Amino acid sequence: MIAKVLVANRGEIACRILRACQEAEIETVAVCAPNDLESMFVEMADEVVVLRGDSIGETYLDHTQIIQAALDTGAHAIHPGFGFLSERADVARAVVDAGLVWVGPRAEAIEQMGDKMTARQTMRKAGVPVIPGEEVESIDEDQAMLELEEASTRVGYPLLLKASSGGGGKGMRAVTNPSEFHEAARAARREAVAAFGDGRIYIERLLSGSKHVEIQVLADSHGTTIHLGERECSVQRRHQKVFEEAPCATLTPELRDAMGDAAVAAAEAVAYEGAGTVEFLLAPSGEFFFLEMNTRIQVEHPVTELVTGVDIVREQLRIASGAPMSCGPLNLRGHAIEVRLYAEDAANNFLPAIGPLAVFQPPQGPGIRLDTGVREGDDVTPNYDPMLAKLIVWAPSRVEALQRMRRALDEFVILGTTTNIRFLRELCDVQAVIEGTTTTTTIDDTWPNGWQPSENQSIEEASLLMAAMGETLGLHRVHRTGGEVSGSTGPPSPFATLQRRYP
Amino acid sequence: MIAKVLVANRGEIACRILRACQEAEIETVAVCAPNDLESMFVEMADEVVVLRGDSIGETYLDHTQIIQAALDTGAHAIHPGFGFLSERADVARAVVDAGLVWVGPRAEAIEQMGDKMTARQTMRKAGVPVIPGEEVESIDEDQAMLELEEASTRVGYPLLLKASSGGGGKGMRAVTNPSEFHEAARAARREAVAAFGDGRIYIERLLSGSKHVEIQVLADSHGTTIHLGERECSVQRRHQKVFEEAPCATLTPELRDAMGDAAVAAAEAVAYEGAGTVEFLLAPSGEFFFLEMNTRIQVEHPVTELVTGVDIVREQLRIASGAPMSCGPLNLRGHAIEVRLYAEDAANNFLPAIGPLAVFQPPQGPGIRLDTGVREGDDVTPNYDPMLAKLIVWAPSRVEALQRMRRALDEFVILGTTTNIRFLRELCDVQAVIEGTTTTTTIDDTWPNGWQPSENQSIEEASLLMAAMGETLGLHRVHRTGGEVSGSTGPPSPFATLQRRYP
Amino acid sequence: MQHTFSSPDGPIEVTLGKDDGAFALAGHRAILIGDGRLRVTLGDGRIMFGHVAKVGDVWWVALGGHTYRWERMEAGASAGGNEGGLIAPMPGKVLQVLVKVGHTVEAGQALMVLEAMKMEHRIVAPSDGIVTMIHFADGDQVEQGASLLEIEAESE
Amino acid sequence: MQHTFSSPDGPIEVTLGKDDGAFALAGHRAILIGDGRLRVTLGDGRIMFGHVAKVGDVWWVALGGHTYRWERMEAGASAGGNEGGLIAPMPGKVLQVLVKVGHTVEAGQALMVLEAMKMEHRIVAPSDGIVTMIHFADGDQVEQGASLLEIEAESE
Repeated sequence: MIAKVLVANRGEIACRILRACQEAEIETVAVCAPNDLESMFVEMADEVVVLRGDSIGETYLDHTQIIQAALDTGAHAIHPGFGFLSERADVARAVVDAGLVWVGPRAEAIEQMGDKMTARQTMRKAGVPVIPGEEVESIDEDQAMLELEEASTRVGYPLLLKASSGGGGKGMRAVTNPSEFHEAARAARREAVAAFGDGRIYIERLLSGSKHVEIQVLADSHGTTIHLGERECSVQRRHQKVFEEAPCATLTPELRDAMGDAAVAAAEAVAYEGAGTVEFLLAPSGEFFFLEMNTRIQVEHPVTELVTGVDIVREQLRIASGAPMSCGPLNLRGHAIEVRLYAEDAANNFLPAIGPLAVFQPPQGPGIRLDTGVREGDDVTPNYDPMLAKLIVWAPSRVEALQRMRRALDEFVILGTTTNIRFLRELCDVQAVIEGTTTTTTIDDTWPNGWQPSENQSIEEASLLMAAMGETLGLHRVHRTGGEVSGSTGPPSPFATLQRRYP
Repeated sequence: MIAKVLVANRGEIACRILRACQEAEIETVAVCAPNDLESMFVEMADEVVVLRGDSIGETYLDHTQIIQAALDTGAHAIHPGFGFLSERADVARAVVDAGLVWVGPRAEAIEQMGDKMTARQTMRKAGVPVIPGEEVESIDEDQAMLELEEASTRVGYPLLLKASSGGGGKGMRAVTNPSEFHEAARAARREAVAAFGDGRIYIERLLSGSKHVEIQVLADSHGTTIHLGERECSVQRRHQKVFEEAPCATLTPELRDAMGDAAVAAAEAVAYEGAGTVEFLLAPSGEFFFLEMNTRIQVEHPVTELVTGVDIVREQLRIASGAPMSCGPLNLRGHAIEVRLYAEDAANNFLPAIGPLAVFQPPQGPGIRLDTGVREGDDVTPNYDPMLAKLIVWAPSRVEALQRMRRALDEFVILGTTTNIRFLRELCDVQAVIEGTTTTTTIDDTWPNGWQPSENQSIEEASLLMAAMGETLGLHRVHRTGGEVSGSTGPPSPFATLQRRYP
Repeated sequence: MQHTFSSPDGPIEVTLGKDDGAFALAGHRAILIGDGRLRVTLGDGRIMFGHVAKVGDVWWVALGGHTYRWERMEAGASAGGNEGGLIAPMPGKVLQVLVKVGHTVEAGQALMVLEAMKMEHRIVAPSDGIVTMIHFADGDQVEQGASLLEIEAESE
Repeated sequence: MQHTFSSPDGPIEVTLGKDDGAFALAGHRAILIGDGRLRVTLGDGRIMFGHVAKVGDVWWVALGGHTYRWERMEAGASAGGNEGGLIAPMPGKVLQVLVKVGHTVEAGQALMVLEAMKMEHRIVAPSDGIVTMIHFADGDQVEQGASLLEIEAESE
């Protein structure tokens, strides 16, 4: 039995896990960096250990200090959340070696999935499709070209030529037609040799117009491995997901079964235990290919929770304690959408923003869930990730979920820090989002020159009226500050008394 | 098509309906009494009509004024919410006569269910069980006694003797054993004659230890009538529900089918259209009896929405516009609990309380829904119902839902007005609530001498420390007030200009 | 830093101490961390976070799922002249006066029925005693805070 | 009741009017209804509710799903000396300076790469011009608000 859990994370995911523990009647320990002492997640824990150190490396990434904190406070288990230590096999091993439970898969499973080439091979063996690709190592020009042409027919078109030791686009060539292959391959090799002194070329199928579709899996120590359906997370900016939904609008039940089976096979191939996510690229052809497996809870897990009715974090705790999972058969219902609210200036190249949350008023009402680690009065600092909150909606249908998301974003008021709320709101009106035909390039395709908010002259004028009224009426809404501990009415008495005078 | 709806209500249910309209892309009109102009629901509507008058009778109950407001603003339909005009057949008829749509059942259905004796007869005819009972009208003492004894054997024991023209408990006698019947009946008749000059006695089966179980029904104009399962609302104080859940913890699927079929039969018997609730008493024997039908949306509808995945208010709008309902087959999932937060002093005979909501911080996170019509800074006044909010949780199982409700209530902070939060929190620890064996007398049985909060000396002492610190540090948290419109920097210019100076 | 708060049992005098930067009382410690938010370390070591807000003369405190209401009294003031007086808790109408002057009443006995917010509320005797004054009759409107009737404790 | 706010296009002077108890501007009217909450009647008759909050010299305004940021300027002040200056939007580290003094740049061209919050951010030219000053080099730490480099518009 796990009676006490240390949460080795911060912000909204720490709050999420702490609430799950509280509901499960498990005691909690939070760890925090000195600059996080006033953060919301700290208030939710039964105990707090303040980590020594200034940087993230010295605090949230210092597993030695964190394991010691767990031992000192008598915690039985460590939940790593996501990011930070969550995919560190060495840490998972150190936790277990210290006699504690790691709320996550075994270190070996993390390792097998963490190395991308190993993972690719493991998946191939398990019969899970990977993106077709081959490396050609020959140095001799003619020999290399021969091998490249042979490989290209096996990989299929369109394809991508990449310098094996490359990066930054150098040596990369997209080829859509076999007739262009020869010239493109020669050019790619030339560039690769010039840039890296290494002519090795990797040929990979080019999957343009693909969707990012991932399958949530759960596996317990009693031999049960299930999947909880898919999430679509195609809408990305610089590989950063911003809009996630479940189910995928275009997935057929047959394809869901096939991808679900593949994900379960992937998990079973590494004897997975706990919650994990198998990410796939879903090509327009309906073919899907393994990308990677995330061996932890994921940011976008709430959309799966809302459509399946499974409390994934609670199941993680159950599985870690050795109990069987409590989920019944997959029962998908309705549609869920999550957007990630960032403190960032979407109109200015999505530059992170900082400032006080002078007003932070989330929307309310049916079908809305907010996972956040901040509250009105907090300061957004540059110390950590600028994600303020995840706003998640559920509705009986996709159309209604999108309508609800629009309503929720319109209700959300944040003042004092620039956020991407308006960007998210206008994203809900993009044709591909409305139709469910989003791909990994939807944001770039929609706003090739960067996003700018739609203009509304009346509302802008009225906002000037409001600002001027604020100034005229002196509506200096107090930006709340912590205040000083020192008293203002003379030095306090050293004798503290509580005296009840009853008549 | 309904493109614009007037919401003839206030508070949280007005907010609920206005949000549903907004999501459905329907324009909205709110009506409000002058003292409600700053209430939250007013802010949610596209247009507001301020009703003339001071009392509720002159404003929210003045259907002539409200229908005129709908005509003046070009609204196509009126949604009455619950309470106020919602079960007034004459108003439903007047709305339709004015060429508007009434979002609710036809006036005839309201009438047939509104008169309790008519409803009882209609239900009997439809084969829906009603509480067994008979009236004995004979004046002659011996004849009456004979008929009473005969009736008693048909009604069954335990039974209740009531003066037909009585009230306030006069002439009422509970009889558990046939041997006691004769004397009790004579006494009841004596009291009835003495008190009301009318010796008619009504014999009804006494259903002690019963649960209040109600079935949500939906019927559209295309001939489809379905039920959405049950809600249990046994936990009541003075016939006021405070804790509602779905499903009922002790209902078998067979009984659910039987009660659901009875509820659908009840609705079909009056050619019902829209959302309605058929209330039953469920006796410990497993027998159930029709109590009444509420011909409107109900306060506790969210628990059904959470377990069935149906947006009942959205379906009301669909049905009113003549469209078929959009729900598929009944798919019950997990467990939902609602508690009603009142501004009241639970420790002092549940006396309503008033005051400012100096702090109003609802809980957040997974599985929580808050339906409210107030926000921080609002004043709770004695003008309207003291219900502040409905807090609703959903979780995969009943045990987890109760755990989540405890967590949510612990997170909820309201300062400035006395509320029943602590009472609700301690209610979650009552054995009958934990076991799901609540009945309509659970609150009285648990706290026969009234509820008092559990004491906790440490926390009480610490609260004195905190109050004293507040005083010492001058933490005069501003109770926000509306402020005056008058400017502070001299008389304003009559010329309003907006001038942009570009360099 | 001495403050007096009223309680149903009489005034409570509080003298705050200071302990390593925190305020202290009866073994508990607290520091201010935000707008009306405090971190409290109870005498048994448990850490809790609570809220305070002042409305009029009353400090409202939320801590550990409990809410307290502490009315500040001027230091040294008596508990006030309300002993035995029964105060209207909210504006409303007197529906029924159930006792007469001179009646002996028991603690918990209903004295008056008020109607407010469309509900009936019973005003009950806080202790055994004799009714000495009744300030309102059936049908009267009462303001919040009005003294409704007075009870004198029987000689002890 | 004249106020000046800065905007990317230059200062905006606002003179409030008063209309039947409400403040008015450009056909729109507004009244204060709560703590930083205002009821706005747009020129076309639509009613909206919005929020304002002041942080430093900036008025933040939320209305109709849009958020605006209006920095208050002393009345009559010029737009400030920042024309052509590029300001660090947040504390961070200069990863790479992509231009040199004397370079001709086009609007939108990347000038510098900053690292902040574990992400890279490009500082781009707001207009065509010539780089006249560069205040930091690769690897330098910069404070929020620091002037990074300066661009002079080409003669028009």
